[in-house]
Amino acid sequence: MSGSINNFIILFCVIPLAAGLLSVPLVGRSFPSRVIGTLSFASTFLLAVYLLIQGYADNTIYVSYMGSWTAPFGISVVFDNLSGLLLATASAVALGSYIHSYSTNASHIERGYFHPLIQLLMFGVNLSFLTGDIFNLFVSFEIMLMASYALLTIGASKKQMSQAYKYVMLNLLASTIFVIAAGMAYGMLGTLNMADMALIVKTKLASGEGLPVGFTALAVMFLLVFALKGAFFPLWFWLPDTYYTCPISIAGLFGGMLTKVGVYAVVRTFPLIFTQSVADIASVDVNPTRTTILWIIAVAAAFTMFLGVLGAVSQHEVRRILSIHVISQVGYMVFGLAIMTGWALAGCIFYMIQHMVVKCSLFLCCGIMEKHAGSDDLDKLGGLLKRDTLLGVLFFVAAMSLVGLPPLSGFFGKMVIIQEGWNNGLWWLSIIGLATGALTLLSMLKIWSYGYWNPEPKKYPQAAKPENVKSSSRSGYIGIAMLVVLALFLGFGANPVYKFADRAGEQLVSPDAYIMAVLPKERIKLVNPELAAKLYDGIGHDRMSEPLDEEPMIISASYNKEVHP
Amino acid sequence: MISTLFLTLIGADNGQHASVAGPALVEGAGSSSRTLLLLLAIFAPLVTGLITLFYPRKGITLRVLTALAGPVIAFLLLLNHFNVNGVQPLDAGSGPVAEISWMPLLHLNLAFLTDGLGLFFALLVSGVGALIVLYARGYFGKNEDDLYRFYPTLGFFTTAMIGVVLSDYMLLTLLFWELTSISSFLLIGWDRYDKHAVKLAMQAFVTTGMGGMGLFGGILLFGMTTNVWTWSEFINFGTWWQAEYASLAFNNPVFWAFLLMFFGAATKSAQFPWQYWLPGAMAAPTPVSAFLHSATMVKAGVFLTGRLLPVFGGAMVAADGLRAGLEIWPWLVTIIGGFTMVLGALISINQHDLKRIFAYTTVSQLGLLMCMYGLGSFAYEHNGHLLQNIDFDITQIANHAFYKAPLFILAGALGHVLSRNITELNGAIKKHPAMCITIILAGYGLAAGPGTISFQAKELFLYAIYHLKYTAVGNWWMLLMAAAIVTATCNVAIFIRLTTTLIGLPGGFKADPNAIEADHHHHEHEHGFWASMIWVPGAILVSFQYIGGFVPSLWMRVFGDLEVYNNNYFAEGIPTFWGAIIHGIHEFSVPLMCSGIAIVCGIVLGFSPIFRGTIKDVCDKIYPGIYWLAVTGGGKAFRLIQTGNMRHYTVMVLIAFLSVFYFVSLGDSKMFDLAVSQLGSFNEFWPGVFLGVIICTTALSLPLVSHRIIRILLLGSCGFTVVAMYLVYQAPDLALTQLTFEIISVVLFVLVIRLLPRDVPKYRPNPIWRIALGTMAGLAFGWMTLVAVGADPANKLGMWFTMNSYEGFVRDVYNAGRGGGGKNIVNVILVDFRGFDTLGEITVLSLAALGVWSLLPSRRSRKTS
Amino acid sequence: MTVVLAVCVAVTFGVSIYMMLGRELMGLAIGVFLIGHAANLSILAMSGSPVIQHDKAYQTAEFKIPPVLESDQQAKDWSEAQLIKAEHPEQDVVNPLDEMVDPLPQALILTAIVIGFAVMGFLLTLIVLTQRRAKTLDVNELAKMDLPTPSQAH
Amino acid sequence: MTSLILKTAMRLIVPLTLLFAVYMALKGHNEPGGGFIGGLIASVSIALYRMTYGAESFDKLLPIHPRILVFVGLTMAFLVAVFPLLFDRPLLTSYEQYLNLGFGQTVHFVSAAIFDIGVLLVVIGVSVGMIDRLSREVEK
Repeated sequence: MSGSINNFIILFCVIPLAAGLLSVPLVGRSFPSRVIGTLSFASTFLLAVYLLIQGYADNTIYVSYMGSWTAPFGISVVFDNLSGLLLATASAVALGSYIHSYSTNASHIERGYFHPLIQLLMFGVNLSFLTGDIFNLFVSFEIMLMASYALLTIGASKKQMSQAYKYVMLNLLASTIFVIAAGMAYGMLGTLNMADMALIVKTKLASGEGLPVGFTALAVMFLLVFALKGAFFPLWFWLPDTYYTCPISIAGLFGGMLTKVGVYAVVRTFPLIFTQSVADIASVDVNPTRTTILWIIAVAAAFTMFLGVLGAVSQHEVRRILSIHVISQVGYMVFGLAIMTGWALAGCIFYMIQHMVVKCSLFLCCGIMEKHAGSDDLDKLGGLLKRDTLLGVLFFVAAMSLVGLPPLSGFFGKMVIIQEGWNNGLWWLSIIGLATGALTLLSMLKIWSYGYWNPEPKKYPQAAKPENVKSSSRSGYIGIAMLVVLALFLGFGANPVYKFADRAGEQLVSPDAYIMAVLPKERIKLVNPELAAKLYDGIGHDRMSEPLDEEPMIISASYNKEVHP
Repeated sequence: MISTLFLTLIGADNGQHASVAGPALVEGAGSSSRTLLLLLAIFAPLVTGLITLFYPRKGITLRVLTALAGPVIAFLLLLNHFNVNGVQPLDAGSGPVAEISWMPLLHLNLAFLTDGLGLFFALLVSGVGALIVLYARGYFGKNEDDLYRFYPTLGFFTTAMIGVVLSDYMLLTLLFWELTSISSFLLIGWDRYDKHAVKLAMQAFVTTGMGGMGLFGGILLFGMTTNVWTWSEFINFGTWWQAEYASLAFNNPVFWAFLLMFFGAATKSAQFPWQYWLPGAMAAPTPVSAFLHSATMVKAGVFLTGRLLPVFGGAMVAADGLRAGLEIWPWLVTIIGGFTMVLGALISINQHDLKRIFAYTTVSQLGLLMCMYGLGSFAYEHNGHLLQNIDFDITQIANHAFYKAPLFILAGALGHVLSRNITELNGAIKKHPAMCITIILAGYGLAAGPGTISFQAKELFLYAIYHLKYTAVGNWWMLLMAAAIVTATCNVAIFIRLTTTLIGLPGGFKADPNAIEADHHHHEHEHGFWASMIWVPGAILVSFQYIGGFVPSLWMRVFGDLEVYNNNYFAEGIPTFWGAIIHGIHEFSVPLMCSGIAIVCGIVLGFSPIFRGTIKDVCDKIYPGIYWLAVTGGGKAFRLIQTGNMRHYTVMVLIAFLSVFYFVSLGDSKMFDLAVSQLGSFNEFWPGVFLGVIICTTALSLPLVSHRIIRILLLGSCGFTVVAMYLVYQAPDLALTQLTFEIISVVLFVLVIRLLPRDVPKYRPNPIWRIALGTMAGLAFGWMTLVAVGADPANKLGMWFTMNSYEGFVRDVYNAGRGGGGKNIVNVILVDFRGFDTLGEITVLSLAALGVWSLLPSRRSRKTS
Repeated sequence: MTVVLAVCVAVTFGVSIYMMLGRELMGLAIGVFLIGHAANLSILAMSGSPVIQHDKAYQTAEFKIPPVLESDQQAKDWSEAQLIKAEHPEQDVVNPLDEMVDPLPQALILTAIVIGFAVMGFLLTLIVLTQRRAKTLDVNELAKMDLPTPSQAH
Repeated sequence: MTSLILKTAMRLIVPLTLLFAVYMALKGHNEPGGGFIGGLIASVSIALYRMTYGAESFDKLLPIHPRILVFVGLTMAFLVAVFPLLFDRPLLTSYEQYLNLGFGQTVHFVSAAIFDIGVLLVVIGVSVGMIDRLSREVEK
């Protein structure tokens, strides 16, 4: 059963790539492009949900080896609970903002390769969620970033052009350091495959040889790269200055999704490789890299949460409030990372998911608010609840989800993280997290009070008639409503989602399952015979049916070559 | 198959996570149906409220009746539950709770605790809620829009409040707790075009929201520490508690959990210094003030304190005597409560707006209730028995609801027909006798006059204070007693002034020309049944005062069974007025005497000319202060680093990275040694060294020149030297690629330079910090390069690629002898082994081109399309 | 050789950081271009020295072969040697990477070069457009544009 | 730039370099070369041609928008990559065959070659497209 699924997990990349390719010759024709794009996102969403449930039921990690070259030599693509959750959410968010864009995109944006760019962006994002190879992660980041540069500057307005270079420059710096770090990782460990790196690190820790010299410094380099993309404390600067400039559906997609890719990269690589737990290695007490890095992350988390929300609460333009808020919420995820137990990672993952959905829907609401008022400045907004009650309800639900009032989704994300913070001696972070929650409430109430409750300002008459706005942004409401419903599901149905997140967290902190799923038995045996014996002694764990003692001859993941003269 | 999958998805694999612990699941059909009924009782008001949304706006009567049905159904169901099942006892062994599994992983299931406290509150909320539905009809008149919006929100609140008091899971309590905050916010900001009201709504929500965060943290901390997630377990944990947490010092998490929870309770119940939000909440329509901000929601904090008292306050009576609670409880809760009590009373007498007067007396009364629970933590010896210093707490709470809600209801009614400003109400009894008589009767309850249940309640409180002298407090009890007397004096004085003003007696207020604005709500007056609803609910509620006062046995039949603590001062039940006096004569009752003093002083104060102006509470500045600090101060702090200037960002990113990097690396002497050991290979190959020198020289001279073309040429020559370096490193493919890319890049650069203006202003180079950062960064990466190369692992992937590039390594265990079919290994890696990277790479290339064409829309493409 | 490369990495990286801290966007672009060289050289260093170390004297520099197989047999010989080593770990056999430079870093660099070129092309166009819209390439001037204005109301 | 000698030379150089580029691309599997290098060499020569002769002659040389080149190249690479999925093989699984041409000659066909051609087209399309676009701006 699972054998046939394995190779198809790459569809998450193939579908957006195909859709992007198809919409290149269709540039300028909106309708067919939109159909193709919508189908693409909807199908990846459904596929992700299906595979997630199937994989959970089978307790399987799906792996596909690109070009049939077995890990660690080729590039392997891995679909586990973490990838699945994020793929599903990313597709849903993309779908929501894409549908929303029908009603907010100007025609010159559509002509400016909007459709292929957004499809290829999703190709990059999906690939970074899937890939099991550190250099391929770099490539997928580059795909994502290149698409995001182009989308950020699409339309080339003065506002965009005077800010976009910051995003491009800082990300370029980070990308360069990423590629250097990937090269150095190869130099230090001799491999690029994440599972293989994890295995080698584990072996080195267990054998008493110790980690390679400079490993912590290498981890710091990777942390810098991912933290910059994820907008951690003091690396977030590009975010507030650029996200508010681009067309709103793109801002929604970016605000919801892009920083999360950086956080994802930390979630994926750090527990697996750099800050591997030594809990299951009897001979070692502590992983020195882990101790150092977790402290660094903890300090970053405190500042990210608190300064982010202070920045947000002081703004008076909705887009700026929302984009700076991204930082503060990333802080909660970083908090989860700083604890790095399985359950905390589950909380971090859940928080990521719900934040993607909620933040994107808030941005999209902002799009329709702007249509009403012609501006996103709170001084110029007002009376929206009366003008557009539906929007008010959607916004309120989304805003309260963001604040984390129970039983909405943010609550359950925050809850586990704060709980684990108490449990692991990071009480000061928990306190900051709680204070941040109160300030988040303040900032959301600010938008609500000024934008929705207060009367329309007399100095600034609202730009559009409510009927016109409503009739011209039907798809906008559909996009928002989809995401809000999803957010409500994440709140009321937090338990089933947490089951996946919990499994994902467990897989992350004890990477044996991941290693075993990705690497062939022989590789594990070659690098770490004891581990191989331990793993393959267990009953029912053996992914391959051959007993270990047999002469290793022909082991290929899923394909034996037959054509050769 | 899908359905199977779905079942697996949401199916009950409880206890799958290691840290899941909870009471056992459903215990039998009877109890689970009980849970369902309670669930129905909780959600009935919300459901009926939502149903009214679907009615046509004109259908007012139907709307009222439907909205009324919700709390009535809830009330009847709860009453039935009470009659059939009685009160759930709180001692150990009351059995597991029937629960409906919702989020077992997160310790949040649907289970309910129907002990006396919870059941009492639930009955109170649903009962008063029903009356408020009627009152709202009278208050809003025929205003369709207001009623259309009001009932759903009211139903939402009623549901949330019943949920708070009945939930067994702590987190479920929190969930409903926050919902009460939301509904309170929506109701305070009811008049949403009034910017002031909106601000006050925000103030209330943010303050209680802060408290909610505290409660949230406290519950999580407590749950994490003790693995107790339900109130029933919490209360039953006495013995275990004693053993495990005997020393409850500052370093104990439970201590901090209590503080956080109490912070939540204190903000919600408007304790000092958070009392400012409650008078602010009077911006809400009066039905809301009467219901949320006097009778029910503000008591959520008191309720929570009552929940915590048995364990944290040590008031749990067990067979082997009293348990020790947290040492801080008696001091913290009593002092905060007592201070709030006296502060609220002193401010209340200095107000003119009826709603503000009653709001501050509510603050005062909430302080009293809090103080009562604080006192409940003390134990004293009496006739050889160790007794808890608390009695009939339910009566205390109920009595407040039965005079304060009517006071608000009537204040709203008077504001409707006349004015809410007491200075404008002189002689109002002539115009509106029924309303005025009701408000005077309720006011008599406020004054705790003999004949009301309020009087007995006050006696109980004074007894509790008096008994402090048998405890460690000693003679300090007199201080608290003085505070209580001051509070009672103020209350009596308010009653006197209210009565004299309304009747028009001397001593009352005369119309004040500088009076504050009257109530904004002036609807057209109507007559008949619905119009009378503006005061009748108040009259119904106030009647309980006098029933309790004159027929305590009847009161006891209703509330006696609900009482949690009822065995200390008046073992035989609440005495009548005369009973209390006789009780006092028997053993020289100091409390009764104090009561008398308060009444006398109150009458004197009531007629006296002092304290007749209006004052403002200092604490009103707290929220604006927090707001200013967060918005202005926070904004400034944020602006300090978010300057908008790219150079600052780069500097900060680099400083962040370099400081962490050097912090990590300089502590690691091995990194230094490894780098030094690499230096030995310096003289390997001189042409390489020569090329290196050229690369460095061209790079270093780049910053020195400012002419653009020369810069490009230097850059190009640096690139070409790198090409040569690739050749030295035996990389022909790289050299070719770099060479051609170098050419194309130079062409691009030249083209772009021609597109830019020629005259570039000269900037001051301010080189020192740039050089410093550049040097540090360069050193870091050079060093790391040496270190990374020095690691030199035994098994590199590159080895495998060399062996498998052309023909498969036949006996290779990994790959079944399949090869890449090419001799140029780099190319085979690119298009085959790591072909996926290349696919991504050409995608990046295409994206760059798309980006360029998107930035510079091509004229030609427009022609063709 | 590694030292030479490390020095080159340090210098090019440092200079490009210096350039990136400048005020003019075109200078920043030059910094970006240069930093690509730093990255490539750093990865190149990971393939080890290209010179075979026969003895300590380094009298004659004998290069390793470039990663292009000379004959079919070459790879087979290496494979056989590795198999022998797998069975007899104590035996000293030829490691292919002792004779040939490591091809993987080269492939990585190739990818990095191409991606760097793509980004460079986009960045240059971006700079042109920035100049056209904002009428300046001065970072300090650009920073002043579109800062949030102080609110009148709150 | 537009000297006569250069123009004449370009007439010779461009076809030759294009041929050389294709040669480099095709032999890349066994000797230094490959799609990238081939594409780049072709781009350099086309770019030189573009700069020597200007926009109009360039339009004649390349009568399509470069985005078509990019599209075709990427599609080729994509199809080669996706093809194995139809047979339940992982993406990009390569396929090789020794084709017998009849008179004793065999050709070693590798599916990666098509992939390489796709790379070549993308590289040409992108670099020529960028240079052409910017040149037009300069000439405007």
